[in-house]
Amino acid sequence: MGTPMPETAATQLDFLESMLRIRFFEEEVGRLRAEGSIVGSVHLCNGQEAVHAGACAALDPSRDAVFPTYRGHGWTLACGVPPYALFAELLGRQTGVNGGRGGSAYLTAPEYGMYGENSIVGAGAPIAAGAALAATFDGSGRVALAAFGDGAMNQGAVHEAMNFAAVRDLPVIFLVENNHYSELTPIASMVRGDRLFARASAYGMPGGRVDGNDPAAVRDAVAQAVERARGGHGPALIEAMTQRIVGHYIGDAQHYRPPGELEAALADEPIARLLATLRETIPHAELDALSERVRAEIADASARAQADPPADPSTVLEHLYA
Amino acid sequence: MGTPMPETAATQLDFLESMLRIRFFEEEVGRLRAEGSIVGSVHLCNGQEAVHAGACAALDPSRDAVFPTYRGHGWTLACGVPPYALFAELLGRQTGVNGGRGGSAYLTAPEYGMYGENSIVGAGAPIAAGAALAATFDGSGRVALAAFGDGAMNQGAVHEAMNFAAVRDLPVIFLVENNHYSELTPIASMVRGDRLFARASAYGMPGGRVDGNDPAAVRDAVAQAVERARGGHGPALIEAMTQRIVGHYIGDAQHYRPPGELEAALADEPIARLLATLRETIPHAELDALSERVRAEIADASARAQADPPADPSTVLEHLYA
Amino acid sequence: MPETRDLSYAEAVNAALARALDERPETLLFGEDVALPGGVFGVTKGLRRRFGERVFDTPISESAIIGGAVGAAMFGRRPIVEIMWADFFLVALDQVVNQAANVRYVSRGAVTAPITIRTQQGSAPGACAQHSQSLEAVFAHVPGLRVAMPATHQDAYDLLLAAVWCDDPVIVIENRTLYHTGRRPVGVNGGIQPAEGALIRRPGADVTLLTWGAMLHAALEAAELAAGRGIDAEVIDARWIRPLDLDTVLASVERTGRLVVAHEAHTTGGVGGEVLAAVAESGVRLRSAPLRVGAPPVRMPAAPALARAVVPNALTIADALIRSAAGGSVGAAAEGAADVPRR
Amino acid sequence: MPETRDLSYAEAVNAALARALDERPETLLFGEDVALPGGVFGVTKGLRRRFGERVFDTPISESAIIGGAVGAAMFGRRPIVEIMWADFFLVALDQVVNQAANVRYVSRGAVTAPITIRTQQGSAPGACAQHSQSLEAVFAHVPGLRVAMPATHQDAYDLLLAAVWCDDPVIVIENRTLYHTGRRPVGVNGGIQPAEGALIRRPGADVTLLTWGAMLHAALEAAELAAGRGIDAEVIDARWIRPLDLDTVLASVERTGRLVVAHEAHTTGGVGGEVLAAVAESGVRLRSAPLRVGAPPVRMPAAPALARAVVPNALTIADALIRSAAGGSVGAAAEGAADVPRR
Ligand SMILES: Cc1ncc(C[n+]2csc(CCOP(=O)(O)OP(=O)(O)O)c2C)c(N)n1
Ligand SMILES: Cc1ncc(C[n+]2csc(CCOP(=O)(O)OP(=O)(O)O)c2C)c(N)n1
Ligand SMILES: [Mg+2]
Ligand SMILES: [Mg+2]
Repeated sequence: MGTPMPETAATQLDFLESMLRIRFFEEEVGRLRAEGSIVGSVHLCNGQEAVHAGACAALDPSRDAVFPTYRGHGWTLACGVPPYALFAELLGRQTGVNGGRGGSAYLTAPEYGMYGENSIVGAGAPIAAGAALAATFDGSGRVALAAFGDGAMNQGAVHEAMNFAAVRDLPVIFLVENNHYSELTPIASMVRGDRLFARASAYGMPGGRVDGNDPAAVRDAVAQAVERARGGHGPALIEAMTQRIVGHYIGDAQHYRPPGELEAALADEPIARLLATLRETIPHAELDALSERVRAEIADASARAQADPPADPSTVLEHLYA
Repeated sequence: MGTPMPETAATQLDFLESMLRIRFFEEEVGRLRAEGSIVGSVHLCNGQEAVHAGACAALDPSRDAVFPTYRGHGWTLACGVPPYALFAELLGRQTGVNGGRGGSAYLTAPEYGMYGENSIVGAGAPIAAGAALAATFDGSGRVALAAFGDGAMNQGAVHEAMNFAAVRDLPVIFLVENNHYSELTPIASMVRGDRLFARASAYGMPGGRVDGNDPAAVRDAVAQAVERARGGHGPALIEAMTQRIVGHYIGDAQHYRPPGELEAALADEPIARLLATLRETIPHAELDALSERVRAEIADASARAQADPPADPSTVLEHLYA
Repeated sequence: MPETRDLSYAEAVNAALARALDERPETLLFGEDVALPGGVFGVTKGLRRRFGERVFDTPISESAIIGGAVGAAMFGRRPIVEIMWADFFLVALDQVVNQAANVRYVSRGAVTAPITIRTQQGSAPGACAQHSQSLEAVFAHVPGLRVAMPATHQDAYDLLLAAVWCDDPVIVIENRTLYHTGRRPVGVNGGIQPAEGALIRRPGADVTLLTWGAMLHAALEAAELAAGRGIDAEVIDARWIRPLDLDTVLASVERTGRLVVAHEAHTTGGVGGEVLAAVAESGVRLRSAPLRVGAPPVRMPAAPALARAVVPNALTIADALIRSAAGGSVGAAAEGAADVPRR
Repeated sequence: MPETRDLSYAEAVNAALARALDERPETLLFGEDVALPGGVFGVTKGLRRRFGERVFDTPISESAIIGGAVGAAMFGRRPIVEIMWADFFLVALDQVVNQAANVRYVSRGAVTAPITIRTQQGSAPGACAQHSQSLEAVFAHVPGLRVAMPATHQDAYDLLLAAVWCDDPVIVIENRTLYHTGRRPVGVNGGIQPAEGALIRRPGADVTLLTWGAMLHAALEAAELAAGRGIDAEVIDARWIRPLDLDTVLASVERTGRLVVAHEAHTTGGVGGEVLAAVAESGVRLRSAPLRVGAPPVRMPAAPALARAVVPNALTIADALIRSAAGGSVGAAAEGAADVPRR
């Protein structure tokens, strides 16, 4: 992939801001879930923010389409959805991006290029291939990005989507967020050979691995795949290595993680890592101010969303059919 | 795979007999279907007999289990099912291996290690993996063999079965009969890169290609995989290259085959090829006698089956539940 | 310009596809063997040649086919895909139920999935248990889907076009035993119908006989057989299984006071149950117990002698009509109900 | 030795699994996260430690899980597998319907597939449309399958063991909202029950209220509410959806003359329809039109305020009981039928 250019401070600060927005959002969600304001199963993405911030920096929000999973708050924010509308959705408010119909695990925000979380493991991959298929007819130049976990690589639909995309040269990127676990089970025990990206060759498409805790590295890998795809050269598989530094769902005690693993992950998590770099060149006060600004933005968004009325049951039967 | 030992004449005659039995059987089925004695969709395996004869020669009929597809008459005969019982099944007779319940495309003969055709593309692969799973608990040393076509490689269930088998070291062999077509569509247009066996590496299992028109080569490849599997070293993927020299189903006019292809296939089909070799060393009269004996066996089996009574509708509701 | 052409059922489907591809540039047609080979039943013949890359063959990957259609539809395409046999839906039902059916509802109409999935189903002599099922009840239970079952040459044309024009995900269930049953006059190029509505195929005064799909032809035959016994059956073709046109059924039952529902699917849990339930709920007073005619609890056997014993036909339907007409007021034990072992 | 233990619903399932693994060496237990982690709901905790390699985790590959179970069962194992949510069956329904259900029938008993598939389903606050469906009607339409829906702690134990001991493929549909609702006395180590049979949970004279699964608790509450209005409802817990114990239902309806069926699944095409149909076919004379209570045609919304508006509860069931009791003889229009938009 060549030697990466040194990043400008502005870019790095953009990454930092984007990742902080996600992190603070997730922390607030954790709080709201703990106090019972948000209910149901919630999957936070803490530790994986560099994937979302990096990948979205390589996409064109005016035409590209992202298809994440239930662990999709980070993707949703990185696509540009206002935290307020996302909080409102998670809180089941009428003002949520889907008026409360989607919830944490199945929301969609097409105006922002976020074409839907998916709570069925792997199911977004064929749909993203379909979005790419449309692009081969509509002249939009759209690239679709399907994001899913390491565990999803063992789901039949993902296999079918990859072969289908490869054989039709569809402009779609399959991005595996390898956080080493599928729910409570290590991916290493569910595959023989853990180089998931190497499966790309089975489909005759390029595959590669990238440091998923480095937003610039993710951006570059995705940008390269986007260029290929937009040029009509078909799909690619990118495996972004990362760690979630929280449970699979809120409440998961993570007993299955070996001692020391979480500590190591925390030492290498993308925000701490980027902050450490930036502190070498940028005044700490500036970084602190950025952080405070984002924190305040999130607090304000949460407060506003909480003040909104619950979803209106009188509308519940609408929009089932055209 | 080392240099193969020269085959003894006896072995080669066994292969010839086994392949002729299948060929004559299929020809008779074609006749019965044309005259309307057999009804429905029938998938003949003419041209692919070396795969069945070769593979079954490497299996232990007392404990191994074969899971073929709707194109399964060859496998059924190679497993040792009497042609009479198979004809009766295809003819919908009470005396058929399944009393007419299975028919041409979904019959089963467990007493012969033939654990069922499958008319859902790829669906036999997970079931074969399950048979192998049982072997890891029951001390039988059983190996399961799932046979399916080139097109089945793009079905999600096959992907899941291969990964499942690989990660659990299951004694199962995935045998692709690559006859270059999936129904009426060339496999070459449905995958990027047509080395299907190379997909094995995605699952961390060995994969290889073999001349599917050479029964000894198929036997050796399967024997090697059987040895590995029985030794607890897990599954393997074998791609046997062959051609069907008939339509996908009876009545398929094969307009989709490029000019010359069928002629080339006929020149290389396994029986013609083996006969040419054997004619160099074995008296023609002996070969002719063998051929006539098998032909008579088939004619007799067909006649007997046709004379049997149709399946008895008074039993039709039985055996749905225990 | 509306005109009439002599077409087989398969040709009527082909004509509808050609019209859709012609009039709506956003349509796509894909599936296994549908393009270059023209379909395993010859239904899509010539469309690839005529419409080029918008018609293409796919790998044997039903999840990719349906999921690909859903994704393409979200971006303005109008995919028409084929699942070769209804039985094969079962490897990819997620993409229909958990995906296509949800798109519009969850987004409140911001994204939609106007896909048409053509399939065919049912029993035919020699077909095995994995190629014989009638699965409309599975789809009919899913809010967000529409389900059509064209029984006639004309409906093979009309219902398919209604499906393609409709902005909802629609499953059109054809029947392979009808594809090549000879040519009939089919009105083409007329207006596009709404994606709903039953039709009375034979007016009658004594018993309402509701049916759909290929079973319509057995039902019409049964009505003639019953007529020979002085029973005048009204035969209604549901045409759309979801939404089910209960108004037409209820209006008929109100007139006849008797109801028989016949379908090829298994009786237990079949759509016939939905109809009997809706009629019971409506409070319409029946003069005899309603009856269902469907397949008993078996897997479909391949041998014709066996399949014949379990697939409903004109005789079993006529028998139900006769029993229905002979039955006393509700309250008398209906003999029919005991015929089929229930599991 | 029969004994009584204080167990939660989840612990009752766990106890049944432990007994099966203990008494039947041919049992296997596998699925996603069931072994080392002890299950995402903690239901299978401790079983891996106790039974070793017979309990193992699988990749996220539902077709491999169910297909693997079918194959292993054909060779004498007795696999108990988990599909974490009923919604996830839809990626692998082929292995249930086209495979497991056919094995015994086609081979005339020469091969069998005695598998037990545990799953759980239903709506819970915040759960999305892909994690909320009640799909029993899909399974209930498939000859060759048995389907259990344990509603009580005791049945969580008993029905699961009946399933494992049964030589047919059985789907046991639990409910995650019941798993951790406190401990109750559960009789363990008693005899294994047959895999069928409803139970009258509350005898009553005025209306028969049939229900199953978690909805039983709302139904019992509804019966109390109705009792306050002088209506004495008989609450029947179906327990087994296939085979459905119609004898018990018919005997009750003959006594009460009124029928309400309540389930969480969508009304249209749901199992309630089957029940109303079977009762109508039976010719039992009803004193008012039968009623169904189920979910209206929507996808399940995540927001609690929305979900509450569409999931049946004690109040909507009580309302149906009151309407049923108030209804005149059949023939009077039943108001209830108009409540739910029909598609
Ligand atoms: C088809 C299907 N099977 C199982 C599940 C339950 N499930 C939800 S998340 C998950 C683990 C997914 O792991 P991975 O793909 O690595 O993604 P991660 O959660 O780590 O982001 C499972 C098994 C599901 N939602 N869909
Ligand atoms: C899941 C599924 N999809 C589609 C079909 C229809 N179908 C039957 S055979 C076949 C082609 C299979 O090709 P291949 O795997 O190469 O096997 P071959 O017929 O060449 O032996 C197809 C598409 C099916 N039976 N099952
Ligand atoms: Mg993961
Ligand atoms: Mg092939």
